[in-house]
Amino acid sequence: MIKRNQLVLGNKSLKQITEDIVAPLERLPSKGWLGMFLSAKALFLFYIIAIAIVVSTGMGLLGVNHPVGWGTMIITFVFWIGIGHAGTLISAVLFLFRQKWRTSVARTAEAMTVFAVMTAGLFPLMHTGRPWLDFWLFPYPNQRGPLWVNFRSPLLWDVFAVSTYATVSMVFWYIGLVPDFATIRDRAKNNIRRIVYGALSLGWRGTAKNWSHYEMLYLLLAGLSTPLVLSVHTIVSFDFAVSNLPGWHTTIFPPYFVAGAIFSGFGMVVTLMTLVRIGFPEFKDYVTIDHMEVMNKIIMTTGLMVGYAYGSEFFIAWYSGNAYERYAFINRAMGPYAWSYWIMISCNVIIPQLFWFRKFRRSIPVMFVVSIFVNIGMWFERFVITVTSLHRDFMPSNWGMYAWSRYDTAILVGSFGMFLTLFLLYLRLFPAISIAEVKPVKNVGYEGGHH
Amino acid sequence: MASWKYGMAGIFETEESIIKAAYKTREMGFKNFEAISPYPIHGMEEACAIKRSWIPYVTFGAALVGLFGGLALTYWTSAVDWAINVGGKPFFSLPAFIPIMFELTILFAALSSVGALFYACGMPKIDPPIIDKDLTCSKFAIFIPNDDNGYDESKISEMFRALGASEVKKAEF
Amino acid sequence: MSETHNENTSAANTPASVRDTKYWMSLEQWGGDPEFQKLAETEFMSSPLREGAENEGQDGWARREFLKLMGASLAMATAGCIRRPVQKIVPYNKQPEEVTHGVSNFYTSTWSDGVETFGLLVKSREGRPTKVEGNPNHALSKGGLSARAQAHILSLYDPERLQGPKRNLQNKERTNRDTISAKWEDIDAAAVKQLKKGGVVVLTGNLTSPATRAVVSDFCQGFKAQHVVWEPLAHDEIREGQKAAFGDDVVPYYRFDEAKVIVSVDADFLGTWIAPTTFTKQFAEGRKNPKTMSKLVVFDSAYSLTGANADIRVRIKPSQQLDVLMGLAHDIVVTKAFGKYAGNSSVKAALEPFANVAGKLAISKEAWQKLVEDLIHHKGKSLVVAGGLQTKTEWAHEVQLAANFLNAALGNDGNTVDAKIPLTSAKASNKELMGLIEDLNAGKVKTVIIHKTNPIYSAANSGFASALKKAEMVFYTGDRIDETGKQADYMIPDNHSMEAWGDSESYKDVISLQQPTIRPMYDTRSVQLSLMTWAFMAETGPKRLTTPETFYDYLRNFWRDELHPKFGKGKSFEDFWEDALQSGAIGVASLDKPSSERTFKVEALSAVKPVKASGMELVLHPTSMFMDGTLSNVSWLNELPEPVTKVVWDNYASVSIKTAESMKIAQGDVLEVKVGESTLQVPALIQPGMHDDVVAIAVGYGRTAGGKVTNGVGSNAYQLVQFGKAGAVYSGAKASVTKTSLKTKLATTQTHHTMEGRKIVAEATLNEYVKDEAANNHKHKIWSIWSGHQYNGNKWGMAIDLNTCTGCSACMVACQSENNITVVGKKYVLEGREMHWIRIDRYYVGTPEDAHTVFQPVMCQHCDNAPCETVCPVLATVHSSEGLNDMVYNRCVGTRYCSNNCPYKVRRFNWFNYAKLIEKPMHLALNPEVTVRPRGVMEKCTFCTHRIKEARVKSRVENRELKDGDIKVACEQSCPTGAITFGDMNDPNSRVAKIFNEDKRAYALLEEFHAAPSVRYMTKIRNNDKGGETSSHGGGHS
Amino acid sequence: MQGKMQTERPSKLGKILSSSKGAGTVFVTLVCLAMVTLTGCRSEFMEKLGWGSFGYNQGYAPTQPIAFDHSLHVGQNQIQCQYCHNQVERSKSSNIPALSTCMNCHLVIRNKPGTNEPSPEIAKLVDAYTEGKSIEWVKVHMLPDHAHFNHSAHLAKGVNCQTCHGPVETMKKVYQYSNLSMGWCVNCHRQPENKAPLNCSTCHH
Repeated sequence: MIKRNQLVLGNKSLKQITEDIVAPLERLPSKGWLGMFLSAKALFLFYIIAIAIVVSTGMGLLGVNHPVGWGTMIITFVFWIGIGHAGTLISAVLFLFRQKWRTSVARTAEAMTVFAVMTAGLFPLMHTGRPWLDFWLFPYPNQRGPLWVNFRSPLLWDVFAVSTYATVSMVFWYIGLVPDFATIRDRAKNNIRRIVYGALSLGWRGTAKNWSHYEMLYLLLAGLSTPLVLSVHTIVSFDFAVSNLPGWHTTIFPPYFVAGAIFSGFGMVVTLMTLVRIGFPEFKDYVTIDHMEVMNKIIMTTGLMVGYAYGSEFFIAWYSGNAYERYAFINRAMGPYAWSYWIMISCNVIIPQLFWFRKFRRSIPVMFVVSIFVNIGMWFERFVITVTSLHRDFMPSNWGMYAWSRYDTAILVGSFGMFLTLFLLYLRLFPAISIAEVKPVKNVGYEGGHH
Repeated sequence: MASWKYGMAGIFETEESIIKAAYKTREMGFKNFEAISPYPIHGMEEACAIKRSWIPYVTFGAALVGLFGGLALTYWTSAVDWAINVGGKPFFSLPAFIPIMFELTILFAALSSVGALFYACGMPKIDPPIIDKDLTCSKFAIFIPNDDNGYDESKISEMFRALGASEVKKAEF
Repeated sequence: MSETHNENTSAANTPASVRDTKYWMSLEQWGGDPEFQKLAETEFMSSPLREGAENEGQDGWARREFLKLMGASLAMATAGCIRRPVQKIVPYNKQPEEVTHGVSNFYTSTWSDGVETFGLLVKSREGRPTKVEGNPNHALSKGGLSARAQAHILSLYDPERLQGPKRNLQNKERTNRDTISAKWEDIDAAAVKQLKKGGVVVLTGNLTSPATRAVVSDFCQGFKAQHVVWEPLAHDEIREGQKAAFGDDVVPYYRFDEAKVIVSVDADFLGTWIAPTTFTKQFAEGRKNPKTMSKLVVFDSAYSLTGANADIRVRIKPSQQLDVLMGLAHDIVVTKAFGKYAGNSSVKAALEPFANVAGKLAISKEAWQKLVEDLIHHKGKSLVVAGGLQTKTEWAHEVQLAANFLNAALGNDGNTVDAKIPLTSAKASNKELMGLIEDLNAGKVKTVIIHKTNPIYSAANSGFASALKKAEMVFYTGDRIDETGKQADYMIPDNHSMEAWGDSESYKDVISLQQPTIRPMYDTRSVQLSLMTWAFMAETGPKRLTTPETFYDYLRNFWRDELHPKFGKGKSFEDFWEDALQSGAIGVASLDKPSSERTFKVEALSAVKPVKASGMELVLHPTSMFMDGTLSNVSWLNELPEPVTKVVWDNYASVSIKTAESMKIAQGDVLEVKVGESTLQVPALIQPGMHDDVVAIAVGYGRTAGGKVTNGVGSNAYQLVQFGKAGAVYSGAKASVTKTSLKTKLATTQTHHTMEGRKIVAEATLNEYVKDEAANNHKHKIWSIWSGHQYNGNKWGMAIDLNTCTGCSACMVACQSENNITVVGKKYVLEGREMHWIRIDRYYVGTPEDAHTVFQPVMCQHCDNAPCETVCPVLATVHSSEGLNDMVYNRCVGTRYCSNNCPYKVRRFNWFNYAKLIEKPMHLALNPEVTVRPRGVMEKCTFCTHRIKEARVKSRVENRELKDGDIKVACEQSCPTGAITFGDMNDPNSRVAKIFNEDKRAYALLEEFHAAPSVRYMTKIRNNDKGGETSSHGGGHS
Repeated sequence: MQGKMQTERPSKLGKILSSSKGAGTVFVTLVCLAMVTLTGCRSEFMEKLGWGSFGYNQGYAPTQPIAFDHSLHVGQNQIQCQYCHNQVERSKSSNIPALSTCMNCHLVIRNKPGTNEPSPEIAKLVDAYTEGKSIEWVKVHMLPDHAHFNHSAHLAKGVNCQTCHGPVETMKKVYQYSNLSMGWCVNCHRQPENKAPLNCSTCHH
């Protein structure tokens, strides 16, 4: 049995742990937090206005056109959905693998998932020509015959996948929060706090019977979320893979998208966690440098997977002998949108290679910068897939370019406003680390970590 | 758990002592006592002789419902109720329906499991009595309701003290 | 579809069948109807001969009622997004007999753009024309209709039309200070007073109407007036050439259908020259059957539509036109010593200087030799044509002589060139215009009446504007205060041709009748009536001018006296008139009269000397959409891509790739073109297949007072025309081209020009085709994993013959007019948002220097395995039981997934609420049968499903089966070459079924993709003597 | 040790909700409500409840400029529908008769039915006719947007007016009889014996 690194530093008592973690909830917001929150809020409002203008005037305001029918909105949708995946992965998959280190990051990662999915979920609804009729995408009985929906359309699969994913991950997250809410309830100094968190805790009382059911449910949800999270990005990839454009119609998409999702997701987790560690120093003992290193390892691994996917795409395009397919990929790397392709390659494949070196894996500034690059790179991956495949397909007569407009920029930037607003609120109002989950592992690494 | 019970509660400081206490309490012949802890404790199930949770059966059942519900929905709407020729594909194109069926399976399973938990733990509870504020933070407790057989306040408090309880009190739970 | 009918139905048959016999109605059938009396009066409402008062009332009532009715039927056509507003139904007060609400009537009529005349069928709904189609009875256009002829319906509903007579208050510079409304009565008074002073000139464009010509000549006779005919696209050079060569001043009739070898020197007869639609029809006739197809050799100085359809296209500069013709003449007459002029010494002398010019041209020795042999071999069955603005050079006269000589030498004159059927309408002459300008400056002219021509715009460089200021009073009949209107004292707006009676004759004895299809919308008056009125009030002129009350009467008298004896064939006049109205045209037979050969005046040839030229040469040319620019305010034509360059909403200076490289010109760089004293700034277009010394610019653009749509579109190339005593020089002038620092964007509907080696347009040479009918038509082995669906009953399909399609784009406008397709404007075309349901793809093949062109009309292919349907989440696009790919606008939420997934990219999305932009009364041109699409929905070609439905309902009401040809979709109907065939694939005898099953040239676009489209294309055959390689081999096999 | 109770009394609502049975009932009722609203959308079911015209104009009976009485003309006087709506057999839309058609009879008939005092309604008609005005009738049957309906086709198939327009011969004032919803159209087109097309483009183009 190998000696484990300590998961919680400074041999804390149960009380200390509780106090450390709930500290951000019980003190007044710091200037830094306030500043970030207000700017995020402003961005969010800007986002709402931009959407309002686009929806009321018409999709024509965005760069989408003929032949490039999908643009920023779909790209950013896939981007955010991808971000979401790391959360579920950490909380569910690593839980199944009994990875104890997950406990301290799981909560925040899940929160990220929930907010990312919320941000993403809006896009498919907004990007339609007549968003006010989006409810037609759901199979409900109606007075048109009734006229149902087309279950063969990948977009409909999306509707089911994304809404299921949103629901389940939200439930999963909330169930995890329940005992911690109880803790906060019991620490509450004033009545309002007690009532609010009391309500949120659903009257949790932590008897042994409860705990045994609770742990079973947690295990089940983890078991359900794992295939779910894989299915969601698989289905998102079907939007492209099941259609028949050269560059979209490829069988490698599902695994490639999932890997990419995890890749970008961990990128985002690292970005956020480095910030959280700065914002709330007391978390440094729980989200240790070891945690960060493990995640960086995952980033590097998945980065390699994605790189492999890029490579094999090209190989298959050449090997298939399909002229359209070949052209599509040559066009990606050498065509008018080559720049976006090479941004993608350098951000997703080259830069993460830094993490071969332990020194960089454990350096907060380095990992922060790299994670940012990863996020940029992954957005561009979706840009490359969506736009470069559409803008030159079968018939050269209707090849064209994407007409990027300032509304595209507004929508893209604005979506970050929405995400950050939610996330910052979460940091202040919810325990950012799972209290009940950290306590059992507080001794790991102190007495040779039996358990 | 329609309404709250009265009884004796012993507060303990450490994980080890609470487990010991749980064993002892059971040996004393108490049946429906509660062991309360801020986090799930390894070995508490044996200590209190709690049977494995039945929630998985609910999950499985719900999953099946979701699966076949999905199949039924897709089949009925696209092949029976109003069969429309879409892209020359067969009316009942099963491969295309699998994602739907899968997602419904997961959804039903997950939600009804949570429902089951709520049922099992009687949640949501509004404003349940609390024996000690620290029980969700750093302390542990055993609560023996007064309707349990062989309920005797003096004997119980004596036992709790012997087990090293930091505090023994009459409580509502 | 045979179900038992109850008596209701059988009763329903009668009116229907009655309607059928009177397929094309005439307003005459309103005869007994009081409604018609009213119309007859109100049509000429402001005739002083009409006893006034209550008519005003009636007339006022009439228009109100008319518009109300429109309102109602429109509410049904374009139900908006708001849920159920209260709608009113306004029935007639007195039911006009033949108006059935919700059923279209067809009226025969005619339209002419000054040179070519079209027989029309005007489709009318509740008294408003909604579409114009070709009238098969017309001997020349034979049902074909050019893009412009179809688009001219929008000029009727142009919101900027003058709504009544106006008076321009002139300042002392005689430019318009202010415009006030005037009364017809006052104008008439003023006019008569002025006319009596004498010195009257009637300046008109080409008048195709014999009756109108008669009115004008009567008027001139009455007032001792002079009639001057001028318009920019005059054919005076041809007439002069004919005069010099044969002594008769005519524009002869050409027989492209008879010719086996056609040599065109800059005569764009498929696009813009004389009668393009007629010629296109003939040309297609000669090529329908590839085995016997004719051969077209084009020497092209701009990349014309004709050049694009050439089997062999040779790029030249204007100064080489003469070399080509005389060179051919030399090699035929001198070298090969062929024909009756062989050995004639003076001819020999004249031709000598042009020995071995072939070397100077971009054509191989062999090809040239082959051409010479072909011409000789097909003596009497070949045709040499030269003309158009491109040949209006200083040596235009010689070019015509040379062309005429070649035809004479080859014995074509009298066979493929028929001088017995001259183009009677083509009287325009630049000499006359220069004469008029002189007289004006000399102060000889007191009054000018300008009709159907806009010289201040189209003779911008001639000094006409300043000369016109010398005239005391100017009357202008235009429908708006345009460039010329600004300088007119009185605007006396003419009726729109759809509002007035008239007739039209382009080539001699082919006459069609123009009957009004809508009551005049505004207080306008036909110009003929104006002239008649003035003559009447001045009590001058022949009786036939002053006695009739209306031009309608004049017209009937004219027909009774002039035409009935000639064409009546013993019929009573009433029958004759009735038949003429029913069939729309007369004089069909006359075309087949065998003509006779004329003798060429050889001495004329001696005047022909080689042209010395160097440096850049200017080429001005019209475009098939804009021609001289009169209809340039019609938005459809602005957004109709130029067939070859695919540019919309602009004109440009085409330069060759090499020239562009040497001058560092990029597409869209603004060039400054200087010719003589005049300069013009115009963006550059880098055009393959151009001669390096040529800069080609289209005329007809750059209107300044043409209307909201056209003002500021392009720049006015007429400014570069050099006017002189001899006439006008449009092309061949030495041009200096400099690149300015300015840049603009040229909007094109196609940005990529090669097929990337994919099999999209299959092309084979004639030799290959003769060897193997399926040449270059590579078939794929395809299998499906599904059994697929059965299509019992009808299964609609379409076949398109790429060998006869000339890319004229008439179908695009037809579709636009039929399906209420919106126009988006330059900005959005640049963003790839044009809305055409049918587009014509143009690819260049061969080397960039002399690129050949192939055209391919692409619309929704209605695939059986439609990829678009599978991905639509809401079932907004699904397959019908008749193999149609239905698009349901009101179910569409607009995910645009279908468009992404369509390999042909034929779907169009409503990015904005375009319907809101339809300005009144433009909405009257909408087709009530087709939904006006709201914002945010996808749309595309429906195979005119409403026409299918209409035909089926008709057949069912008449209790019979649908038969092949019952349904003609809009594009098919309008195609002058009949390249498009539509029908039922399940009916083994239908034309489409035969093509689908038997024709070896038929292939499905992207067949290997197995979307199983319901459209077949047929290989294009190029008759260019090559045996082997064409660049459209193989392509994407997957 | 002090025996002091240090816990708060739970509230009443608390009692209900805290009982798992209570929570269960709430949940179940919610689900049932959802089911009802969904199935409720099935038009047949709605009609049973009498909500058939929900969101549709069923029963819409606007006041017309002239109180034309179908029960009198069709019911009592037995005038064929096609006498006035004479274009219905050859047109997609059934025409409202021109005033000239009305005047065929009303040149002579000017009185209230069965009396000999003149009818004001007929007077309106006659005035309008003589002044050459038109009557602005209020449209009763309005199809949903973008749906095309063809009267002649249905007549040719032997559908009679009452099938869709209801007992017009008994209507003193015309009202919308059917709800004209898409489901209503489709349910008839679906019947195999009608051999009617079910393609989208049958009505939407």
